[in-house]
Amino acid sequence: MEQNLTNVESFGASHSFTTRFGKFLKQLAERPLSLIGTFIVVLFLFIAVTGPLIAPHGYDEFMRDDEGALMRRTEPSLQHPFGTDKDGRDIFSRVIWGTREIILLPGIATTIAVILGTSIGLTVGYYGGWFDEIVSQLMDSLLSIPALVLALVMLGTFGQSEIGIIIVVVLLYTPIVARIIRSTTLNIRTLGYIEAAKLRGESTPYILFREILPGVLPALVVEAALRFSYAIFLIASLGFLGLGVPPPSPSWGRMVEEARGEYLQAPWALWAPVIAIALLVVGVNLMADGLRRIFRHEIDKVS
Amino acid sequence: MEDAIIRVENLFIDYRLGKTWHNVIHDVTLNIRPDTIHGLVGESGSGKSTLALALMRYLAPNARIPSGNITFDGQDLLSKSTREMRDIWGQLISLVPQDSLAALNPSYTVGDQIAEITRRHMGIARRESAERAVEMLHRVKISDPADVAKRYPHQLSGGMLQRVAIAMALSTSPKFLILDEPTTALDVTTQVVILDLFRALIHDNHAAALYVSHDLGTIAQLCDDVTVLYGGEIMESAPVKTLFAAPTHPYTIGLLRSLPRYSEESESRLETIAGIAPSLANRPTGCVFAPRCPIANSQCHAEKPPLTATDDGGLVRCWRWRDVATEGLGEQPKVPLSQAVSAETDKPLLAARNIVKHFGSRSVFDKLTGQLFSPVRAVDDASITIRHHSTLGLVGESGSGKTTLARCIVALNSADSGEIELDELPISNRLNERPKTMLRDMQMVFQNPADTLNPYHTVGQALGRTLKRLSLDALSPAEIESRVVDLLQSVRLTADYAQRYPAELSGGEKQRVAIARAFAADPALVVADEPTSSLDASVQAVIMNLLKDLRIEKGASYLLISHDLDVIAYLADWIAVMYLGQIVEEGSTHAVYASPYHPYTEALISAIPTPDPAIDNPIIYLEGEVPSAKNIPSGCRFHTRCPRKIGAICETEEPPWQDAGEGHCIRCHIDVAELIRQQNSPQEQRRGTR
Amino acid sequence: MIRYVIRRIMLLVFTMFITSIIIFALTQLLPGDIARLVLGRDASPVALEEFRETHHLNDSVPVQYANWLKGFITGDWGRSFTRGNPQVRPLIMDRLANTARLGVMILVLSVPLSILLGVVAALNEDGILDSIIAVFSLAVVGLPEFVTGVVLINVFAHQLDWFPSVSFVSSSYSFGDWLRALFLPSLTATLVLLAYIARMTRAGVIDELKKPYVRTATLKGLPQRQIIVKHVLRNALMPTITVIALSMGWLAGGLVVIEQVFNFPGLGRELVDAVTAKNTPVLQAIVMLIIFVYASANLVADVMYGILNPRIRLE
Amino acid sequence: MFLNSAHVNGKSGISRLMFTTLMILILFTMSGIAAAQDGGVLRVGMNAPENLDPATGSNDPEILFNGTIYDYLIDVRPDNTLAPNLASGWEMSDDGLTYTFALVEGVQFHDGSDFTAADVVFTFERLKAVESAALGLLGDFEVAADGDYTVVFTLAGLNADFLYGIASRFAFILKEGTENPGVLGEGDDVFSNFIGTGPFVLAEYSAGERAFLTANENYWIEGQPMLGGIEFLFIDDSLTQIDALRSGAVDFIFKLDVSQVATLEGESDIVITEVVSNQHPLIRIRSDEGHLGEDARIRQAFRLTTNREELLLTVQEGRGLVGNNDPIGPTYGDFFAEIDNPAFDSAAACDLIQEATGEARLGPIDFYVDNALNFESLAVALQQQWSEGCIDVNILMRESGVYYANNEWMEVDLGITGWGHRPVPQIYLNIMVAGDAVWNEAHFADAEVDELIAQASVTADTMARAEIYAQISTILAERGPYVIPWFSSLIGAASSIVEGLEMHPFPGLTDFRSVSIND
Repeated sequence: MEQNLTNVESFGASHSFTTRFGKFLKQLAERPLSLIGTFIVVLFLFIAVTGPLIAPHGYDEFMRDDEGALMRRTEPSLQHPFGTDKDGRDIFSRVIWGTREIILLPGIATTIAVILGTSIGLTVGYYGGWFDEIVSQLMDSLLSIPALVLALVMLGTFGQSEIGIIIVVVLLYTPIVARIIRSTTLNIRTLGYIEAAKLRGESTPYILFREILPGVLPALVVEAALRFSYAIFLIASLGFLGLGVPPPSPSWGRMVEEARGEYLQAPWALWAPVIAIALLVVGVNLMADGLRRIFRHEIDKVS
Repeated sequence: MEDAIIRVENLFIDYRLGKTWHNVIHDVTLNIRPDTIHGLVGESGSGKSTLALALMRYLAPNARIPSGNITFDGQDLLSKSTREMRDIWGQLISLVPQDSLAALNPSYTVGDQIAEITRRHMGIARRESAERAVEMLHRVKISDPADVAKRYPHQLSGGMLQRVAIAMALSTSPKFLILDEPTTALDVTTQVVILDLFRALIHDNHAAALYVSHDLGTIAQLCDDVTVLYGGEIMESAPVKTLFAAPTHPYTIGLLRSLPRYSEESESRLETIAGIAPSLANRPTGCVFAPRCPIANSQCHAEKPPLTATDDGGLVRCWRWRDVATEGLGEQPKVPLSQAVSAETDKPLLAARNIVKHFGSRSVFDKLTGQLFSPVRAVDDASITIRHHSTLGLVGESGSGKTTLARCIVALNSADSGEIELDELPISNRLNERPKTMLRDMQMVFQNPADTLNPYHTVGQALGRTLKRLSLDALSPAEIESRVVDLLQSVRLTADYAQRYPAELSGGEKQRVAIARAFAADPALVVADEPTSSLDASVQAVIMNLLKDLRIEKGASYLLISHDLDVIAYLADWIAVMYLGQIVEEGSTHAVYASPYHPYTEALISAIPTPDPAIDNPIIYLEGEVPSAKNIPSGCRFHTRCPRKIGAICETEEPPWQDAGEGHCIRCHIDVAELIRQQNSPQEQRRGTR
Repeated sequence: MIRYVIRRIMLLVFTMFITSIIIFALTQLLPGDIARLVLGRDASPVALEEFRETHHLNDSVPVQYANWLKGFITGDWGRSFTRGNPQVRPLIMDRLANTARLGVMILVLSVPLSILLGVVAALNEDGILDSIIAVFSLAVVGLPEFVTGVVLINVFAHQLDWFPSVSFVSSSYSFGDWLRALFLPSLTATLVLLAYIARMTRAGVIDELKKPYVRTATLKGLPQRQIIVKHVLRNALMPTITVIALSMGWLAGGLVVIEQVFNFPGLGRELVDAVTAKNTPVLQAIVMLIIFVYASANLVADVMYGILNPRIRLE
Repeated sequence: MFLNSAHVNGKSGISRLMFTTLMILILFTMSGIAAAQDGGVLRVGMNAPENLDPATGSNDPEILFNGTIYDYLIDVRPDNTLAPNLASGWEMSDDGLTYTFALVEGVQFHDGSDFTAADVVFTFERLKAVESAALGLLGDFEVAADGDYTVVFTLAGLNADFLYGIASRFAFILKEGTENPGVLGEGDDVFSNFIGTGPFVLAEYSAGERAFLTANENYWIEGQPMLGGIEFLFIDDSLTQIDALRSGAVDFIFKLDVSQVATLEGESDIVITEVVSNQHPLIRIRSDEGHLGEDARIRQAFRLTTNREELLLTVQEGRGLVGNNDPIGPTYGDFFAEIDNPAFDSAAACDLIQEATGEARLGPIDFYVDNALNFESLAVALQQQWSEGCIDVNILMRESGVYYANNEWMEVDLGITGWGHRPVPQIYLNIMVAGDAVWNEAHFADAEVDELIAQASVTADTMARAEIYAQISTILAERGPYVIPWFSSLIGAASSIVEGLEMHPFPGLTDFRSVSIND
């Protein structure tokens, strides 16, 4: 019976890209939570892109009252919706500007990690053998170093910079992505259509990227969303530990670290970045969960 | 009829998909008497498993029974709560599941799992129930029951697990058994043993049984009555002998006719049933079979026929059953097959000699620690020859190495040693060392239609790419397009299929596209690995006809791999039988089929269930299991199971090739003449008779 | 099985070896002169030179590494560069003991609760309870520890004043004080783990419930409770065990942030200190230890998995 | 269990009760320590000391830790005056080149051995051997024992600050023959390198975690120490230190971040002490050839566009005194010359920039900031102020260790360096301002200033010296390389049960001998 059921409502894996995308949006919309998550992510993306237009002030701009005195630790008001911090900067503007970093850095890092990991995973999974054994072992070795440990040592080495943070995240997540792609590739490479491609003498890159990659994509999309959320997590944590991007750039993690010493005088300075991080992470998680639900059938087929 | 143990009246079952309910079982009425085995036959999607489980009042969470009755032993099952059913399940009604490995809990021993059911229903102590489990295993003819009881499911073979499943089902002496495709995953030589066991045990217990299967052959051999299900409706229900002898429903007739059978006159086509099974979403308003029925009239399309009693005591759901009974369906127009076999047949197209392929490489770690290692000897010195314009059928049970041999030939696996010659020119064992012309000359059709096409490429892309890669001359996009259409037509598909994605195709259509792809660049040899094994009977016939047609049209040769001797016999003109990595017998189809000299081939052919209860061939039962390819017996590989083993020589020396004439060769220590004598002795005739 | 364990141990040693080289190389790249880092900016050249001499920092890097490796294998893990130059091994073991206390508390809090949540959610798949648990875990699982930690401190330490916000160790602590001090950091980690383990358990139970053997058990007429407890959980919890073991590994290395937030003198905080102070002997030892704990936890998970899972056990 | 439970803050009785009932099993047994004397234990929360060598360990936690174990010959009082300690008295020869110290008799080290002149000679020889920073004020000298209880120092040249050198924070009196002061030993001898004559004896030490010292029962000053013991709890995070004090886990913390002081102000059982000091952030512009501040006009522009009053009021929350252009701050009383800072005038700064460079704006310049205290906020605020004065900077936060260890602080063009309090202003001039000073981070070389510094070092008369300092201040205000936004107040906080605690402007020198706990 099962076969018939899936025939009636066969999921994905067909049709042109646009219809697939439309279907995808429809499926996403079917679960309110996934929709909320996606909405949150899109909202933050929008804020990240249009940040300078939305933010009423610069992230390092000092607020002064009419007499020219610095407005330090002023409570949230219409003028400063999230209040000001101990240095007299508008927290609302800082949170908005900070969106850029927290979206951009994990975004770039995740993208690189996903591209690298996919390439490695595809190649290793496709060739197998001792090559696979050695690369996988190295990856496993790398993975057995806890993330923050590696981040601490690496950032100590590279110094605190955007590039350093990106390198750390890429180093941490490439093996994870590679591992997932490798196992999916291992399953796909024995399928009939791959063998058919071999029998017509296709080159390895063609087989990897035209034949295998599309099958890996659903798993990849879900994994990328997940990695993105973990990267946000990690980069915010690094900011908190003081290893993030140097000031005065408005890193949410650093804002939490700075404000937690002020919780009695200026609780708003703590809550704004905390809620922003929480909201974004929850949003990405909900979206990733939605993606997983949508692609579940296609992923199950190859894993 | 009055004494029926289970009585189903006008049963409907719906499934919910999304927010709508779809009817899957439609107005089913069924009675099963004690001490009989009732067959339920249908193609995939016919609802037979749903129906079978519904008889236990067991439904999927998204299913409902809107109307109908199920009475078991006078009790109305549908009014019972699940809690109440738990006293009936396992005690009065038991299930023998399809895949016993999955159906048993991997974390408990089989003894535990059998004992559990007697403890639950017979209220006996743990120890006693364990003893009883061993006794049950003994009853299902397991030679070392106490030991097997302590094993975990994954440690047992498929045949063994099926015995465990039946032991479990019978341990409470239920009144009614449901056997859900219990032998589908088994090899024929094992299947025949298990079926025999089922029959004996069910009759010993005086139980009633419902035997669900897609295989008319096993139904014919096992059942007393049979019901044919199509699209969730009963098409026909009758005693087995009646149904096979005089089917009254056009679907039953079509189904029986579409089965491949060995016949002397091999250049014929199978009859097929047009179209595909209806999907749930759009069930025809009239007769559910009408869209595919060759004799459907307007009434058939408009009105649903009632289930009518026939003169033979059967039931049939057809407006025109009387016409069928008197006139038959009429023959399908025979498409003449062009005179195919050309004069060249003696010249080998492909010769593979002494192919060896062992699997399981040692890991770096193993090498470091110098771990002893025994490889899987999948192909162990096998040679075959395929002539021009001919079909070589390679037959063997699972694990015989037939697929690996074929893959070595197309170089999807590189043979460890051995030579391959194409048109008498040696070619490399490695795919990347083979020039493009050779790639074009050898193409393959894969077993599983589900993954034979990339789900992300359209049919047109798949075919076009192959054309582009393998054609001799550079083709323009327009040329490719027109060639794609030609190819689709050659596999009887319309041009608009080029735009479709594999998910929009049925299994049979995918396989047709796969065949078109194999023929895209006019290959000399097409290797077809079980091309029909995952297809329903009616679809299988279509594909087999197609393969036969194309061979003639395109002038290619086939290497056809199958576990199904019927398929091989129908398509091939030369057969090679493989056992544990070696060819044990080969010869023309006619010769091998008519006189299988090798004891293994003999047993194999005898074990094929014939879809005709009237035929009662003697069966040769093989003992034990196929040995592991990691641990191949010395001497003759078949000696551990051979019913004709002559002594120590079989265990120590590799048997020689013997020629029985016209290229019919076997590999056996016994003289061909002696084998013929033994096979014809009267004692022999009795040995395996049911 | 034994062969498998030996193989795994060999891989572990290999991993530790490779990692030690990587870490050693990285510490060579860490900016700053170790001697000056330790002695401070008032240190004179003589003092700096003496420091380098005492700690063999003038040897070539390979020699330094070889010396370290020899010492590490023979149990002499060297002396810390700072803070009175204590022996590294007792120092690290002391920190490990503290982290282990925290870890035990975390596991005691999180494991039973999360398994319970997971099972309840699975049995109620797509029901209201399931949705509530799902939203809760999705909301909590990705929150950085410093966010949950800071919020918890704010609520439980500052507003309600139920628990101390700092959990440094004092010799005057009674067992009750310990529990109190460990509570908030444990709760922080628990929130992360809870959601994670519960999700895994839920997925495991749902997967198992769909397997044919559950149908077999049902159709044997077994009571629902027996089916869930004896048949389903036995198989469903196997992946959960792996997750729990893995999270023990995570605890060993992942408590950096929590230890920082709560100023807990565990391995994680020592690690941050060692990195900033370029305290190579301590850094190396901690990283080795963390990898060892992490990999051992993995190994234990696999062995336990094998013991519980006859399919693997007998291969 | 030496600690009486009343010390643990009793506020959270309910939860305590809740958890005591949860005591199902005893996981750990705390090692008991010999019962403490009367007077209780003072628990001090501070950053972990990194370098325990008395001759080189220089920051507050290091000095504070060693100060409990060792004694000085001469103490520096919180008001920067000198007081006899192990040296009961001293005499200077008429030529000012020989100092003779009389030592207190009957003093014993923790291991029972007697304190003699040999120990003093050992100590000061060692300071020379390791080139301790103490030499900055000691200058060139020879030291010799004259009998068991007299020590004679012979100076190579005149040195008006020599006694401050003897009182240097590095000059802890060690026991003769101590091999590796500050290095933990093995087994029973674990504290054999921590033998002093000080008021407390090291009993337990756990690196980076805690240290416990018991009162020295044989301390040479009768009735001291009043405490039964001291427990140092090493907490690197300043916020956590505050939390610890609030929750009653420690009794005393110091060097609070100004922005966090308010957190404690409402607490009735916490006493906040604020001490004015000469500690200051030093903004220095490298002024040798080819560098940013080569042109005096550029240096002046920085001064003009730095609004010290606002920085003090905002970033420093008003806790301190307005800064100036040289390290001689108002805490030095007579030595401090009140020279008016130029008024904040960003337009004038822009003009100077235009004049000096021909460009409208200067920069962007890399601005290296020691990541300490509130320097990050300071840098951010400076970035704003300077921007008005046509100077653009990029802030580069540097971990203190890295910044100093890499010698970056000596190299960069523009940076903020933290300078702690010193008992006499001369030391800043000697080590930072003079052209050939070791830490002339600004690479400022001015013959006139150098001459004045040399003159001051041999001028013993206070008023004469103040006159010289005033000249130096005037020159530096005109063309110096420094901007000092403020001189910090140092803030400490103690539980109200602590009595007799007077925090030193260099908090590491805080004297615990007469501190007691009063429940």
